[in-house]
Amino acid sequence: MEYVIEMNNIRKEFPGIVANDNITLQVKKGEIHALLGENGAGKSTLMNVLFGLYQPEKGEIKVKGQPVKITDPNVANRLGIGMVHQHFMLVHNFTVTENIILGSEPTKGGKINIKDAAKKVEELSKRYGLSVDPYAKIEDISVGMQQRVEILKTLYRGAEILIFDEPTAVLTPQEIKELIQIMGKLVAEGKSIILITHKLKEIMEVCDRCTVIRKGKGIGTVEVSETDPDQLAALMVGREVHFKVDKQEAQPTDVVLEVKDLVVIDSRNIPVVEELNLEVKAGEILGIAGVDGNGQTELIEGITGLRKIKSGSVKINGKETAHLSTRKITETGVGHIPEDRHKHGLVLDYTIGENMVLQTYYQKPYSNSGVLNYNKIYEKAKSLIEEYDVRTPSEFTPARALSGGNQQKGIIAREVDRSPSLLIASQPTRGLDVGAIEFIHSKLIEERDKGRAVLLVSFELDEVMNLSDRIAVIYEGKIVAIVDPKETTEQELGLLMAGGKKESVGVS
Amino acid sequence: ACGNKEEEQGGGDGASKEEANIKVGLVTDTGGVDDKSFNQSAWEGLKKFGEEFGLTEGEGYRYLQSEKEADYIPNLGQFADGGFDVTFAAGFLLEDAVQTAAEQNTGTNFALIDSLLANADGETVWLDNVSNVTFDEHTGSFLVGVIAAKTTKTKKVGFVGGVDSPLIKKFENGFKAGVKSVDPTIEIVSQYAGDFNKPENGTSIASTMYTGGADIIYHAAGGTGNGVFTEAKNRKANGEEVWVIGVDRDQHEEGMPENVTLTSMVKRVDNAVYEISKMAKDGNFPGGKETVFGLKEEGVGIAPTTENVSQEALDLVEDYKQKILSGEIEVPKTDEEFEAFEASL
Amino acid sequence: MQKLLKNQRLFNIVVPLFSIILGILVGAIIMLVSGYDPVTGYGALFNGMFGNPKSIGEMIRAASPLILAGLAVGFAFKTGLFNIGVEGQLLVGWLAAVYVGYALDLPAIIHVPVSILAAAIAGGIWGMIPGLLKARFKVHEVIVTIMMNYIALYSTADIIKRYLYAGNEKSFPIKESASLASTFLADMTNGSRLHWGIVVAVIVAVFMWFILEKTTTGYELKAVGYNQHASMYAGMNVQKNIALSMTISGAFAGIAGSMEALGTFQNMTVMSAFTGTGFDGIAVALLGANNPFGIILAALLFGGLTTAAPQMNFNANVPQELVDVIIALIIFFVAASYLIRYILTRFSKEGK
Amino acid sequence: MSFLDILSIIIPAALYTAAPLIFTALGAVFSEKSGVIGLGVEGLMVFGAFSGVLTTLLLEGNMGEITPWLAILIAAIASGIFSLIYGVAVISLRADQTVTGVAINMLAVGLTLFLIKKIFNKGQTDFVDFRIDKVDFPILSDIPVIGDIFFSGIPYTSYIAIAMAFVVWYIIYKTPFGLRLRSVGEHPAAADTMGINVNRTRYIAVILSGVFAGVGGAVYALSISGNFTGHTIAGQGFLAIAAMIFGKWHPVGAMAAALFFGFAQSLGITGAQIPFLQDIPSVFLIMAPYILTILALTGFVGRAEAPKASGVPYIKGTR
Ligand SMILES: Nc1ncnc2c1ncn2[C@@H]1O[C@H](COP(=O)(O)OP(=O)(O)OP(=O)(O)O)[C@@H](O)[C@H]1O
Ligand SMILES: Nc1ncnc2c1ncn2[C@@H]1O[C@H](COP(=O)(O)OP(=O)(O)OP(=O)(O)O)[C@@H](O)[C@H]1O
Ligand SMILES: [Mg+2]
Ligand SMILES: [Mg+2]
Repeated sequence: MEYVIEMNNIRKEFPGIVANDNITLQVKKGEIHALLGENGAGKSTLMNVLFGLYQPEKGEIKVKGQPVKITDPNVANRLGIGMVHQHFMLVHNFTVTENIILGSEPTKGGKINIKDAAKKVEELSKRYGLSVDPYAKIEDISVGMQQRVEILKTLYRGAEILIFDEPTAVLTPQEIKELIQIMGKLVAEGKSIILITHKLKEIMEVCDRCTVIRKGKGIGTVEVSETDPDQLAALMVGREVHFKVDKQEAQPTDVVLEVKDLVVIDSRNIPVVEELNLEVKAGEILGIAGVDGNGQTELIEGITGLRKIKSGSVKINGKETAHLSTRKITETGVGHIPEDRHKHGLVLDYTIGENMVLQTYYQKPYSNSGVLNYNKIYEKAKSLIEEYDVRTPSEFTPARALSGGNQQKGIIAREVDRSPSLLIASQPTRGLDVGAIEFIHSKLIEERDKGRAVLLVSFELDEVMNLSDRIAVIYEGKIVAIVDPKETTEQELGLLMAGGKKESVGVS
Repeated sequence: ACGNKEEEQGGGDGASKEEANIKVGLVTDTGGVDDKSFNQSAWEGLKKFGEEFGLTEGEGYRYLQSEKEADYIPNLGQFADGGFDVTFAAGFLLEDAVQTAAEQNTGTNFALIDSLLANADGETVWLDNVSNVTFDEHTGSFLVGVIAAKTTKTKKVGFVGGVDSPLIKKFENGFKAGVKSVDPTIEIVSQYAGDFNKPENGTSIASTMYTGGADIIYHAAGGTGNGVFTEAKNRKANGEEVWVIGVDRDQHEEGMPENVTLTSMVKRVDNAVYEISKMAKDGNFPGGKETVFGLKEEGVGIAPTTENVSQEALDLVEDYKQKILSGEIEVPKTDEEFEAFEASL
Repeated sequence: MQKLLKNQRLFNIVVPLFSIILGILVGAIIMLVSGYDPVTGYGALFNGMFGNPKSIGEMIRAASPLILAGLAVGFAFKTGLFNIGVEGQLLVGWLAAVYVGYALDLPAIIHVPVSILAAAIAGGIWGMIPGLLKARFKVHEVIVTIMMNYIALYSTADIIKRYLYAGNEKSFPIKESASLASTFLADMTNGSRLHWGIVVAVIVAVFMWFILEKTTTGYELKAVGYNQHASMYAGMNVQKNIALSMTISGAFAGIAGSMEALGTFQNMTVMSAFTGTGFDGIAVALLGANNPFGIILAALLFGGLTTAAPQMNFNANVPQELVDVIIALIIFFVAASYLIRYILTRFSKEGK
Repeated sequence: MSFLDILSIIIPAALYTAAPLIFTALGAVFSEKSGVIGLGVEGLMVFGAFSGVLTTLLLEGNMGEITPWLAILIAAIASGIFSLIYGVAVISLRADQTVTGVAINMLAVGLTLFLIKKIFNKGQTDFVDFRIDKVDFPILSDIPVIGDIFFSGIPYTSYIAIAMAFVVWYIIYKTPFGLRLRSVGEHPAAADTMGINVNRTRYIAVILSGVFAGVGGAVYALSISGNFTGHTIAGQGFLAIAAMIFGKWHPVGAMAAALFFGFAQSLGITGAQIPFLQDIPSVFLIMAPYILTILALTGFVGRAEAPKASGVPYIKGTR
């Protein structure tokens, strides 16, 4: 059998670390090939080698049987390799077309021929069912759309082999479904796809074969049809993983968070949370399910004081907090694991220790009449790092140097440790590997069992279904239904999230 | 300590010299000795003195350019420490520095050009080792004012000053008095650029004045005045008949090739430096007093290049010169004096 | 990791030292190429810096405002802001100190601090304006501070002319009681103009270190500089912190002005061009790695180089602009520390 | 003076003083659009003014009237080469751009003065004999009213500067090079994955900024100051940066802002002789351009966004 791509015995080092250690990856024509591994296992590195962004120290690459040297992305493009990066490589203030033609612009008399290019983009987009507006600006379109632009970029250059690096981490269930259809069309045309994902379900659903790497080393390649998620997870982590969260029945008591007729407007002055009502009780996890962009972000920002509230009331433990400052709200007993850990959760240039007191630095014992007590701060940090198993060289390491999963653990340690009566967790496991997810899930349940009210926002239906004691479905800024996870199905939820009303479901 | 050092060094140098046994120095302001104006003139005087009396440059006579205000005192001190007998300080900006340096180095003489010393209350003070050299800029300006009045066709002339200060006011009021003495109906516009180093402001001001009908501009504005020349040359190249009156040195060159320099009010800083140096050499250093260089001492006057000035005007200048020398006309320096002068016409 | 941390510290010292050496080397090459003798030139320069007590006194005197200007730039840098307006803040501080030093009648023990305080307030206000505009309207602080420099230049000149004019383009002098000048220090250094300002500068340096490294205010200021969103999330008042940072930075710059007012000059000249101290402050802050104590050392070096430059010209006839070139080169090499890192790692690798 | 008279003084003066600012601001636009902060343009202007004057002094004896034009070209090349020092530091050596900019400014002043002293043995050059003169534009200056205001007593360089703003706009927004330039300034990693050589693009941009700022400096020296001293370029580069930011990093916007500065400045100077402005203390007129700029930025211009990657050296593989 001839492989379209053969990466044999690839070794790639970074200062102090071997990111790829003798990894072999062979991709057949027309297949969807999964690449699986924990955070930091070396998946992106391997793909960057294939795409010419990094040069391997050792190993050979063959494309359609021919040995090649991929010295830069231009070479990769010429060989028909295209890559959709984990972190999008799009110029935010360019149009879709401009992003696609960048680097190989059609010209007429020295001037870019935008019209022709846009036409071509439109044709391509139609052919694969991508429906992208060639003249839209990137910053104005949704994340899902942006990803389609990334795909179009590779297709525009005639890619035969497409690399998708964690494409589904940022997508809504609906978008994921569409992406899978698109991948189907691409493969049907004879293209090959390498797919990186942490979601085993997706691998089972769409992939033909799967190569697993662990800590930079290749573990092996399996036929997806001959394996199951448990086996894959074990291969990847090197031990058994529990998917189903063990949890007792919730014992909800008093109402901790009460949101009444809340209206929040976004930066363009459009109401994105409209007359929203919500209650979370102590000892329960309320999951909010919804498609991205239905007001989840603004709801959380409104509750936590990061965004001005137009009208309505927010009560925490019976105390009105609607127009208080973020600090005052935090002090009433709110812990907040923010949606974007880099943007809100951490000061990346501070040490992990300094980040541990981001919410409490001004309080005793961390400071006394305005003077910081670093001994106490690092003492605390050290104990949190141990307790929450944050993998870091020391408490003096800059937060920037930690992997995403460990950064997230640090945030959770900080927020949970303050014993807030309300814990808000927004996308707490986005982009993390199964091991880290497992840990975070168990922590959330533990908090619930200690009698905290937990408000969970997630685009992962699995996560919401598994963790929540009640699920509130948000649609266009309103809670359209509250359902019991034990009595609902993904189909039903998906329908509600898409705005479909269901009479049998009561709105409280 | 200073005295000793001076003797040692002075003695050592004296042995190798045959002609004059003297060392003279010059501290410029931030302009430098080729500023086409004041500092340059002072340096020319010093060079003339040095060459005439067989001093070597760098040893017997030399200068130090100041980069910034804080350099004045160390630079003056540098010469004192180096055993120089007289150190010239070019310009009133060095007044405080000279006072401090002179008090610190009582064994050395300093000559401050263009200014007297004052104490905290603004009263004049005299130091025995400081000679104060001033010029009658107002009388020289009066004479170029006469030429301007005889030359203008539009009956309107302009004055551009660098910064609004008593010194520059002497130029302005002398000039205005000269113009008005010849023809009281001539209109005079004045403007200060606020800066000696902004040629583009000079250009803009001159442009405004010429467009407003003036055909002669007298500038006392250093580098800013170069902008006045630029504007005049541009206009002359386009066929307008406009003139500039230069200042401090004969600025004929600056007006070329369009030849826009009508005349210049020369201030012979070089003569003054030369004279004071000579007096010092002869043991008559005029310390502790003001030495004024006026028309009589040929300290001020009109430039030697007179090709653009009519004979009639030159004759009239000579008339007025005599009247000033004889005391018949007292040329105003300040705004008040000018007002009184104008009223008396 | 502990070793790496140590290495990092070491690097922070090695890089400036190496840069100074490289700067001096390139300066020597320039001298050679243009026909001067580097040995004589540097000899005269060195002599001008350390040759006698007076030159050392002058070096420290020149360093005092430079330290403060460097602290002003460094403080803003540390909190994520670029204060290019130190020059203007220094000018208004200078004027304020002269005014208070001239107009009030107080015993020296009060008069000096009050005059310095006035300078700090004036500079602080001048820094606060761009800070507020940035916080409130998101206006780029670089452009506003550049504009504020010019406004300071012209308005201080005008105010002196109007209200404080003593003739000959200068203001009235300050009263004896407000003066930082000291006959003791002057005598000790053979008649240099060394004054007590250096003590003020060192106190301010310690103050900056304390604020930034030891207080919750510093924690907030730096957090806001690094990540405004996270600061907001942590309940900090981002707008207040931006304005506060610029105010403190401006106050430092204002105090730099008071060094000139109460120390070196005892009055203020009607200025038509910038003093340059504010811009030199950027260089000083950089060479000192924005660290208060590094800034003191860097300012001493630059202060020494600039005061010795005329001496080099006088005694070795090398144009004093060479010193500006050397300073620029040193900054250049510090900024391009990657080069030094590269060279050093190469060396250490081959050494192994 | 009639209102039209006033206009025919102020507008030509504005065009005259704005030309160097426009050139330099355009240079800064190139640099910043590629993600390299343009703070060094002050020094590049100094170098341009220096080389322009030096060339003119050396060649004018033989070449006559065209010397200043030739000198501008040579200044462009010289500053382009000088800017490579900046380029190497900030692109290849990943130096802090702000600080290197400051260093370049100091280096340019020190080096040029050092050279002047070395070459002429004095602290400043002589005046050039042949300048870029103010001229009445043929034919157009004869149009009534408009001719006096817009086409009389203005050097050709002012028109060239304005035309150049549109050329630069075309290059940056309509050509492949421009698209690549902007992508490198906004998201260098994205550009890299599209096969664009980020560092090479930035080098080109920095050299272009040197070329334009060099022209700006030379135009200033050869049309306004006429010689070169340590004070010839004193802050014009910073004003050009201000114009660029004011113009929201857009070439035509930068040009408009530079013209606005020129206008405010000439209003400040001419104001002293305009009847209804005469009573305002001149210091307010002199400060007007700076105050107006701050007000404009605060009030009605709206927020400008710098290119996203501005100031960040590009190192492959980081994000
Ligand atoms: N540019 C780089 N410089 C240094 N080390 C790097 C670099 N990029 C990656 N690494 C290291 O290489 C290892 C592999 O990283 P890589 O990004 O390939 O992981 P990954 O498998 O894609 O992880 P994730 O699932 O989080 O995306 C990491 O441990 C990291 O420390
Ligand atoms: N340029 C780099 N230099 C050093 N380490 C790097 C670099 N880039 C990435 N890393 C390291 O690679 C590891 C994994 O990186 P990565 O950011 O992919 O993790 P992640 O868990 O996927 O986080 P994210 O949520 O940001 O995707 C981390 O240890 C990170 O510190
Ligand atoms: Mg990855
Ligand atoms: Mg990741």
